[in-house]
Amino acid sequence: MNREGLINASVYLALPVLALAALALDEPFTITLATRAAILALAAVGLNLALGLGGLVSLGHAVFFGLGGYAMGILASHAQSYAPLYDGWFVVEGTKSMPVIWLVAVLSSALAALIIGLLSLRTSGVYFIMITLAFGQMFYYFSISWPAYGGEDGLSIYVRNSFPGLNTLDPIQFFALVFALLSLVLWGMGRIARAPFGLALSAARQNAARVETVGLEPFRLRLVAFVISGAVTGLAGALFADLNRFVSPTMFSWQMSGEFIVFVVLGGIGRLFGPVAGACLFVLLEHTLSGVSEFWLVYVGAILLLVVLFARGGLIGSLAGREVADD
Amino acid sequence: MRIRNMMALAVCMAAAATAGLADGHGGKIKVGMITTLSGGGAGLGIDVRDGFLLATKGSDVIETVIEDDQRKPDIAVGLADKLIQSEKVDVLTGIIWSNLAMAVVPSATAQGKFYLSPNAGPSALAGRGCSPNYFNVSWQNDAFSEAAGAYLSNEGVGKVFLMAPNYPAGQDMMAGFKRFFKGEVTDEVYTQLGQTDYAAEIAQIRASDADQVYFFLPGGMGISFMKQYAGSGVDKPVAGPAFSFDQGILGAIGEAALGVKNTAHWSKDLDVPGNADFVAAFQAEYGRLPSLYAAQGYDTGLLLLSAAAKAEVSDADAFRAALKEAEFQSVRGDFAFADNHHPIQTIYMREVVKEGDVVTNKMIGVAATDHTDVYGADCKM
Amino acid sequence: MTEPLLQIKGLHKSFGALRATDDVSLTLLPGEIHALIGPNGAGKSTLIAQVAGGLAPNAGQIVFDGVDVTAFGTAARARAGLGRTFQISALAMEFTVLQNAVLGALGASRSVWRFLKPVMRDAEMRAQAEAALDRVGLSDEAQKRTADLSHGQRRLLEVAVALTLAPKAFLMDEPMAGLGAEGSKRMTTFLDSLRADAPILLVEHDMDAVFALADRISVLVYGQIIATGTADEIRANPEVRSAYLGEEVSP
Amino acid sequence: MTTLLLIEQVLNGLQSGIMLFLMAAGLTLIFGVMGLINLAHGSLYMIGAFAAAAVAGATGSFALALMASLAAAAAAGAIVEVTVIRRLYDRDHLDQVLATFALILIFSEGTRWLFGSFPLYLDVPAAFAGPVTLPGGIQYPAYRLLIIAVGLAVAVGLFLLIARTRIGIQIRAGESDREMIGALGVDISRLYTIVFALGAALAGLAGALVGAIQSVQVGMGEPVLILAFVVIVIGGIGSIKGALIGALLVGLTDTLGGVLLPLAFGLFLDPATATSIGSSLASMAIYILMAVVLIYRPTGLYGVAT
Repeated sequence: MNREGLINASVYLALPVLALAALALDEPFTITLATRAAILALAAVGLNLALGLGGLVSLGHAVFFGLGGYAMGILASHAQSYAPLYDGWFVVEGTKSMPVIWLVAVLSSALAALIIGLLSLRTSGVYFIMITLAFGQMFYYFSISWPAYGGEDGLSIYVRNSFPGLNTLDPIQFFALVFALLSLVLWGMGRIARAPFGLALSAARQNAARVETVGLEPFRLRLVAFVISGAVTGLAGALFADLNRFVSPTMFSWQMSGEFIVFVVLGGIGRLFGPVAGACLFVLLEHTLSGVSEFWLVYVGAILLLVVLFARGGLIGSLAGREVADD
Repeated sequence: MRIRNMMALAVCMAAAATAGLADGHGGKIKVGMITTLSGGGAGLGIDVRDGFLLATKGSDVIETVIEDDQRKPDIAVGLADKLIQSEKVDVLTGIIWSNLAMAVVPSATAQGKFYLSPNAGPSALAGRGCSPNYFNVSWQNDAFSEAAGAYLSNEGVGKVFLMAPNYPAGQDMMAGFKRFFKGEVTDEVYTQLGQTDYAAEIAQIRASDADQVYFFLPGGMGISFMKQYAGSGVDKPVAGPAFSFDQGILGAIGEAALGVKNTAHWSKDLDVPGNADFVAAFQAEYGRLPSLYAAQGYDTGLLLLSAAAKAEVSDADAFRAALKEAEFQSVRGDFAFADNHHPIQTIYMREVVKEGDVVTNKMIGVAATDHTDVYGADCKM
Repeated sequence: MTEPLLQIKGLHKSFGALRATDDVSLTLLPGEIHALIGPNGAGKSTLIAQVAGGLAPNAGQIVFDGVDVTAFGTAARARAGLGRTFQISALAMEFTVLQNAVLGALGASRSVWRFLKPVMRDAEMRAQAEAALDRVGLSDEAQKRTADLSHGQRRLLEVAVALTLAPKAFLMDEPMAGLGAEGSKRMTTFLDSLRADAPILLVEHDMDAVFALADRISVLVYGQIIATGTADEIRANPEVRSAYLGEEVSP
Repeated sequence: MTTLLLIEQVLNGLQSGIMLFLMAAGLTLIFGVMGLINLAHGSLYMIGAFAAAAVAGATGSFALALMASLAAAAAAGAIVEVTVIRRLYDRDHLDQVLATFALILIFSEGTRWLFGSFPLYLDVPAAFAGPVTLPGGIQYPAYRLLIIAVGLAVAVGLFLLIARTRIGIQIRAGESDREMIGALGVDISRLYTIVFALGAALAGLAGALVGAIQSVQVGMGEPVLILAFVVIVIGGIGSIKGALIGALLVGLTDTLGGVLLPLAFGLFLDPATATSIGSSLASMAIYILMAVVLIYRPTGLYGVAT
């Protein structure tokens, strides 16, 4: 195993080790914290496909995160109140089943990513950053002012949704579920990066003309990457809402999109485990620094600035050095 | 940089060992306060915290852990989990905003914790979503607007122009006003949350037939609106709930706010026992005038002390009953809990005046006596 | 047999008042190297861009291998069998040399929509890529980062990537640019052998190479083709001499 | 709605557009010359407002307050340029976004550290306090007319600066070719510092002018920053003319959308639903405008394709 592999393994194992240690010490909140880090990592892993591999600086990924969250919130609130979601020619009931919610979250965010991608990918550079931001703001303001599902107050779900065979209210079991999903997605992303699609997507980021010249369409590659990326972030949104048992428009806010980018860059852009390291580090900073000072965001700002200016590979990049070899 | 990163990673691995070691606290009450101390709206949270700490200062039964929610619901939920699971608190309090309260309160009370609201009273928690463990020490969201509607009707105001941001609290406020206002609502305008320019709305006000403006624009929105309204030359009288005219905000609006009527359950010149002492003590301790939020934080502290004097928090039923009795000298005067654990209290009308160099509020009358909210009927507990 | 592989008919392209391509018609026959020359600013780049698909003509038609490709984008033309190299190397610089070549093989295989199988372990594509690198003499550099290659090696890699596509025709934009005398000579020999694979439409400034390689030469001046013919015919053409050759090369 | 009210609302839209232009001009100038996306531009706006409030509070003079806002924002801009920003010119947009995002955090919390969490007091100068009557009988706040005048003066000044002066020539040269201007012997790093400080000063001026009729508080820069970005993206990044047109478009859309959409829905829906849907849509209107512009013109109205 090379050096980066070693670092990846320790980053990957840090979360379950932490969670198990917390279980042994009876510190359920630390498990919750690890779950939070794992979910944010999942969202950032999704973004990393578009941002790291595809070079698409999306400042609108909160759209998918929020859609995933609202998929959970809307389905579960209808199940909670026994009011059907749609009662016309046929009846659609709400549900408290996680697999169904995940499916809806993934499909709806993929659909949104398809539409936003079709429109946004016509632009590039700063314009792409800004048009994705614009879509994020549209969803944000819409969710605040639309009264049906709580508006700015959001939706509260009293009991966490269920997964067959597990007690999801037990922190360690919910953590295990989240971590299993994160592992699955990481495995998938690792495969994608090395698959034909990943090679072509990465080439399209480095030189679009090259990709066209070998007969591939960068637009389609990017669109598919954007859709997969949005779907994964949407799944993370559903989990995040379930962790908090609550969903609100802040999940759509541009600061949320910004934070995802921060996770990716903090950990190491384009590296499989970069977003995991970044999210873990961010949650850790948030947890420790906010106890140190009321003005702890100053320190977060300073650390972020230093990483961007002086540690361009992020956490994993600084530890592992430059990426080499093709296989 | 590398060393720093490695250290960070090491800390990440070891965080389990260091997270909160305190546990088991005898006859004491451990209070977890989640409030907004950084970012936008931090002034409100700081006032609630300071008022609460002033009330509980010197008490050897109450131990308070304070956390900053940054006004973000997901952070607030995480902090609630932390306080309940890790700090093992008995009572939660501190949340300023309705949307954060909606995120935290239902699950906290479901886990058997007490929650005392020092601000924010979303209608859901007063009605169908009420809980035996949830006590609102401030107000139900609609209360000030309902009282204002009643007061303006009594004053003979016929036509009114309503304005609020387009979000649930704004819609609730306007609904509350209309519930008690007997005249005609000529216009009802919903602005964007966080809007900073009100030229368009002021033009609408100017063109409207209404002879009174009633608005709810909390925080910076109210400051912007009042300053712009004062410069517009429109002279229709303005009223609103106290949120846009508390001490912290008046300092920023200045004389542009003079003459505005606003409803509140408290004012620093309210002549009830203990209030003058509170104002003086707060000024001595923190060097500024207390706001409405400070008064609510203070009352929350007093309520908790009164219950602690009667019952152990470990005996939840006894402690709940002690809270419900609310035997403390509120700086608002008479204070009691209705069956849905929301306040029965008198709401006053205040007017913004200049006292020396300071722009501040003065009591001008009672808007509603022993006012309570309308949602209690839906509360089954 | 004499059916042209690439046929450009009456191509027009204007930028405002400037007629960059003015009624250009030319053909590329199987097995030939057809060189396009012209002084700076004659509109060669504009013409190449229209043939490759990056720029849409105002009028005219491009027929490739019996199909009207005028409305096709760059990628579609590449899939139709047009292998292009760039004047300034357009390679994925973070990739290894082999990865760049595999990218070409991937484009040719039409199997990009696979998400789980590692592409570098695909024996067939890898073999194609390695064969192409071998032909241009880059086998030893296969594991190097492309950014670390010399300028000349990058030019060769461009050709290798085009080779992996097994194109029906090559479109080469100044492959000799910046190669130096020794490099140009090697490239000339190599292109000469390439003609057996597919015909080449060659845009080139290096007149020695052009006259050594080209079966036919077309001369572009101010957006118009003023002459087409064999090397000898072009050398002898008085119009070409006055407009162009007189200035740059001595015959 | 009467014609007079409609005219007044159009005037309001133009006025809000011009306020946005003050912000957007600096942003687009900095992008045009240095190719830098500066998210911290909103912080410079905030610094201008806080400096003005502090000086107005101490001296009582609004003119001094405006000068203080210019000076403080320009100084902050120059310091940031020299310490941080100049390391970002040859980085990609992602690094620029992140580094300046970090600057927002530092500036916002730093300001709160210095000035506390409560909004500051800054009022309109007495001379401009009331309304004036315009031809046609429209009563309009004098101070807003002042903002329009200052905004137009800045627009004219910028056009003249760029078209007529030596530094303008250097700016234009820098936009078209960075290496070239260095070869001509212009001190690029000094030019960049000056341009950045100029952009910062404009943002600071906007902050002080707007602060007098809005709330001077930490975080006041972010909403206006996003609007300013919408403006320059619609106008085409780097184009001052685009920024002006974009600002007016956004100002008009925002103002008239909020007024007209609820009325329009009121024609065929009941009042409560119309208000609700109309207001929801109005809050999204400028973002829809921006998306539509970018879909039809991927580099904005006056942008140059890259």
